[in-house]
Amino acid sequence: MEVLESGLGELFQKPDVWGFREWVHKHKDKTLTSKLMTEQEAVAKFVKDGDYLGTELYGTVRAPMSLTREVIRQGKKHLKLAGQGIHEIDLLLAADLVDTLDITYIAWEVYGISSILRRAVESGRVKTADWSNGAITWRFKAAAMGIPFIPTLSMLGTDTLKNSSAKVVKCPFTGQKVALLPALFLDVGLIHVHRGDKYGNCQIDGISGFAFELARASKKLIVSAEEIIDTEEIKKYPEHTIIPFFLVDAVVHAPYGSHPGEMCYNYWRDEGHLMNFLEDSKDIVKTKAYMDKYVYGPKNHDDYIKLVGIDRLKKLESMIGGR
Amino acid sequence: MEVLESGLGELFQKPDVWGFREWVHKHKDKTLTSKLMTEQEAVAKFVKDGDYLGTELYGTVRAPMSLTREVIRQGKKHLKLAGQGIHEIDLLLAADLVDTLDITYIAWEVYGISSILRRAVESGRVKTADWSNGAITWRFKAAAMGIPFIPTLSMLGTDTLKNSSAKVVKCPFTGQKVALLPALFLDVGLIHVHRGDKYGNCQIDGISGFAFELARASKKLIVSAEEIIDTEEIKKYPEHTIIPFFLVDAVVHAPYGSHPGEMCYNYWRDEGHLMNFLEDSKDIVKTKAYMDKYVYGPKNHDDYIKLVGIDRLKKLESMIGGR
Amino acid sequence: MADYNETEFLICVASRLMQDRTIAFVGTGIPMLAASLAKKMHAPELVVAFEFGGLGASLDKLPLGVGDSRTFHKALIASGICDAMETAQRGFIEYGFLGGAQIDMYGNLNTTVIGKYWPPKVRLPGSGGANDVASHCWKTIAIMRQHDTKRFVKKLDFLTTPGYLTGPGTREEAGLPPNTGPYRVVSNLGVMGYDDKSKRMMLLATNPGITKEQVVQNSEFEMLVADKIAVNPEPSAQELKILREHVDPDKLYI
Amino acid sequence: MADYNETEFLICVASRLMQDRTIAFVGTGIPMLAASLAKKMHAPELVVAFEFGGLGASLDKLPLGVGDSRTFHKALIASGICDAMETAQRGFIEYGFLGGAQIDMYGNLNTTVIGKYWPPKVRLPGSGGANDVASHCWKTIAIMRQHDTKRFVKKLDFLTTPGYLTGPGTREEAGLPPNTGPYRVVSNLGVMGYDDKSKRMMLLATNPGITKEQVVQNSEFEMLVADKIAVNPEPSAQELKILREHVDPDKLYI
Repeated sequence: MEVLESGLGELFQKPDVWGFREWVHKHKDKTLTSKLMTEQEAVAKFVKDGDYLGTELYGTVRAPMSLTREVIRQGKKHLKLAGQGIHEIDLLLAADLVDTLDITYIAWEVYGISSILRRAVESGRVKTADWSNGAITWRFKAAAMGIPFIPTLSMLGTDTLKNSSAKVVKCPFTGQKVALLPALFLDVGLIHVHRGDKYGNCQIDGISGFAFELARASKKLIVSAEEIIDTEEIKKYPEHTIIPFFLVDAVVHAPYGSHPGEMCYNYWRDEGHLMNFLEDSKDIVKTKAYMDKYVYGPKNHDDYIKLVGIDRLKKLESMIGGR
Repeated sequence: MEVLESGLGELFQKPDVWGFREWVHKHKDKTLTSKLMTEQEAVAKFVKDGDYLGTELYGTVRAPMSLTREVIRQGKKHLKLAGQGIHEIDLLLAADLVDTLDITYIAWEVYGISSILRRAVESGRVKTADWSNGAITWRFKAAAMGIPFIPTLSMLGTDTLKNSSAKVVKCPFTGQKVALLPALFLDVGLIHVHRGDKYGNCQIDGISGFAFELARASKKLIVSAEEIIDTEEIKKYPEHTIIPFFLVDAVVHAPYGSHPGEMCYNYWRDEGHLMNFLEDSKDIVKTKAYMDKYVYGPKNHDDYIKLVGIDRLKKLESMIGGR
Repeated sequence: MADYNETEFLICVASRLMQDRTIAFVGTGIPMLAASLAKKMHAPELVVAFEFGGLGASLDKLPLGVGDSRTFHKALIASGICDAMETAQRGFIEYGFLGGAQIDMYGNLNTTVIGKYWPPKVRLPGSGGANDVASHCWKTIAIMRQHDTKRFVKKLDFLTTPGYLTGPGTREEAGLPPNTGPYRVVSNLGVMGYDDKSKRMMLLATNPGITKEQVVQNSEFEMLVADKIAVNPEPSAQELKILREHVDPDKLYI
Repeated sequence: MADYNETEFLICVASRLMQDRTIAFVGTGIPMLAASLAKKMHAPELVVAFEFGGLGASLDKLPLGVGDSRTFHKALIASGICDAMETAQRGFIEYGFLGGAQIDMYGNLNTTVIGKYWPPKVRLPGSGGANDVASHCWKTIAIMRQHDTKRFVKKLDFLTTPGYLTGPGTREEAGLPPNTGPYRVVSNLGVMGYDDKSKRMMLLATNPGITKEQVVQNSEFEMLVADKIAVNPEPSAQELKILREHVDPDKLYI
């Protein structure tokens, strides 16, 4: 294919379709075996130094926070990340565990830019390549489809394309220019869901963001769930399964697993906690104190829940809207 | 893009992304206006001679049969079709309304090949191009994504590719060969669903086949529904909406709209009716008699229901499995 | 005349640009408030699309982000980011509302870096959905809270999100969909559009008390000025009442 | 020894090839019956995938097609055709079961036309999902009810679905995934595999009363013969009982 233009951004993860196929063929367990385990077991077993890691969420909503805190506690280093994210990426960056970022948006939405991201990237500690939100999700989608690239009309004509690793070609059917996005296969995906069974069949309420795509794009997939349900419930409404068991390596029961973020229909986001963090994050010493208290302090998610306090969590439950 | 190999099949519908965009911009109604109408009104208003038509179904399951019969009654000619289909395509072919077929599979599954297809294609009356099931659905998916083509590893190395209009190129990221499938934008899509509101927000139970893709790939979309529900029901579970209102041009209330096919959780397929048709279809005169009785005879779907008989339909309801 | 602050005025001006019976992509902050206000004023059938998959939400309560539960509360569909972006890519979404740290005379936006790309002087959030929205929506409206020469610049440090790129025909030349592009810019000084022929930004209306000279002086690039400059009506008592009591009663933004 | 017909034997032989704790794509007819029998015999955890989106169904009742409600009754996921095909394209599906009007010595199949492409002498159904299944699954198993020289041919009228194409390395050369391809052929005469080196079809086992010469003579192409030919065990009483009483009690197929 004649390439008209190539983005100059580094391709942090090659779109190795054959490698992914061989990997899942060899390693993925297609049997109905319970994958219930603690977050310590899951992270110890399935996350390695140097892994390319992806988290699925919408801002601070349905974020795999309990899993992220455990990744940090276990000090998994030299991680590559794809983000689209906020609090979980801030924490990983603050812990200095990240080497590269395929970034589309890391900031606090209406509350502005991330001080931690600024320190990490402006110091040259973390390398970046830039993409649009659509583009990075379509990269997951290409991986989920098992193809090496996918075309889009996004990013054309911009520095975003120039600093990505997309390529521009001419469509052989229409003659129009399109950007080709390389598939993004993750070493590890982290997803927090409303409910799943012990095998890893999962349901999500409300919007599903990019859970469908990220789950299918991950070599190893760790799922945390607010609730563990019986497989009979899954079988009753199989059209509600968004992640089938054979994609999943570990299922972690994690009530309030998205705290301090929101979980739709379950609990509202902890605005006070996040505002304090946002303030703390502007200062290196205060960031460290936050990390010590909320990430390194608790030995696991149960401990974290106790630290935050069940009354506070119940209050957040009372603040969430219904249908 | 350097093309290594080009399928020699005719491209019956060009992947005109800009044309589709302009069309939906100009014609699609983005307002919450009732689109409830009879199948006569819907077909008269939205199907034209020469249109490229797509039906969504799984074999004889959740097939838009009431809409198909109306298309035939109104004698819409020179149609182009994409199939993956059985009974509805047999009827359109038997009525001699079809000029070209992007075919992936037209047959009666375990009961064997379609006599009507044989007569239509072997006589040279209907032109064909061949695809795999995956490929034709990915062509809809490309259209649904708004991109001119999508890659796949299907069809490579085969006469199926040679007699399609796919093209083989080298992936600029990995060097591997991939087949590029041209997006398939439909002039008209026909879909039968379990329930929808008057604006066209639709829900489907069980597997969703390629309803998501076909709905989004259609310039004009006619939906028939077993049940018309209140919009408040849609709003309560927005994650169950598979087709949002702004894709839809007409909503037709059609209980038993998939007869003689199945509608999961509603009614089982009418095996007796289909076996008789299958036998009749082997003979031109008997095929015509079937068409006269079941397609041209009833003046609308209500009439058809009366002809089939409510007792028979109630029996089919009793035969369907639950969850 | 009611007393109001600059943010409230900005919201009202943006809100009035939102056309009833269309689909609009809105982001966090002012676009969200403007959409909510529009739905309660002149545009009850405005269909609000959020990039993570919520479409047609009631906006009874103000979302805190583009993916929180309020973005799909009583919505007509709650799907995912691919469906939302692809709906735009297919041409179904009329308006997109954006912001940026810098904008140039062709309406291109920078939300990526100040200084060189890497390591940058200031790392900004990145494109987010902005690049997609501006690539695919028919008309984009940029909201710039602070109109000054550091933000309305001759040359962007980084072109994150496409406007008219380097002038007429260059969007199409790059492969972007025909007949799309920037439509309006709403700033704290006024409302800008684009000259049909040159595709350059042009002042259309000023806020009360603001002169066209102020707008020109606060733009580093040469701002075109329409023959006839309108004055944006101040927020009405009804707009302010709805904005304060119904759109953002908890004072999250205003 | 129980009395049984040829179809029943074919189902039993195919069933025994279905490996427990794997995911298999099955089509209508014999593969479906074989899968149902396997789940009730040696492979209770066989995960059956249907191309329209049902995966992990109970198969308590025999489906009539690859998309009917029985293909997702008490299933673990009911999605759509894209998800099913892409799961295979990503390498998650071990086995695929296929049929065809013609098969050649490299396991390529024809289900499209007899005669030239258009207009053809006989128009067959077309690929359906077969081409996808054979392109993406790790191992494909072809089921041919009638083993004769018109069906086991030197040259296909049309290569619908890829086997080993024209020999070793040609799948990979065409762009198909490495280490995939035809694994077994089950016919009314016996079971064939493929020679590792030449990728040509090779007789592995005959049905009772069938000689290897009969298999060779009923194949138009030169059928390789393994050094040691096994004999397929006849259907056991238990297999027949389950097949007749539980798999297909309504005698839809047998």
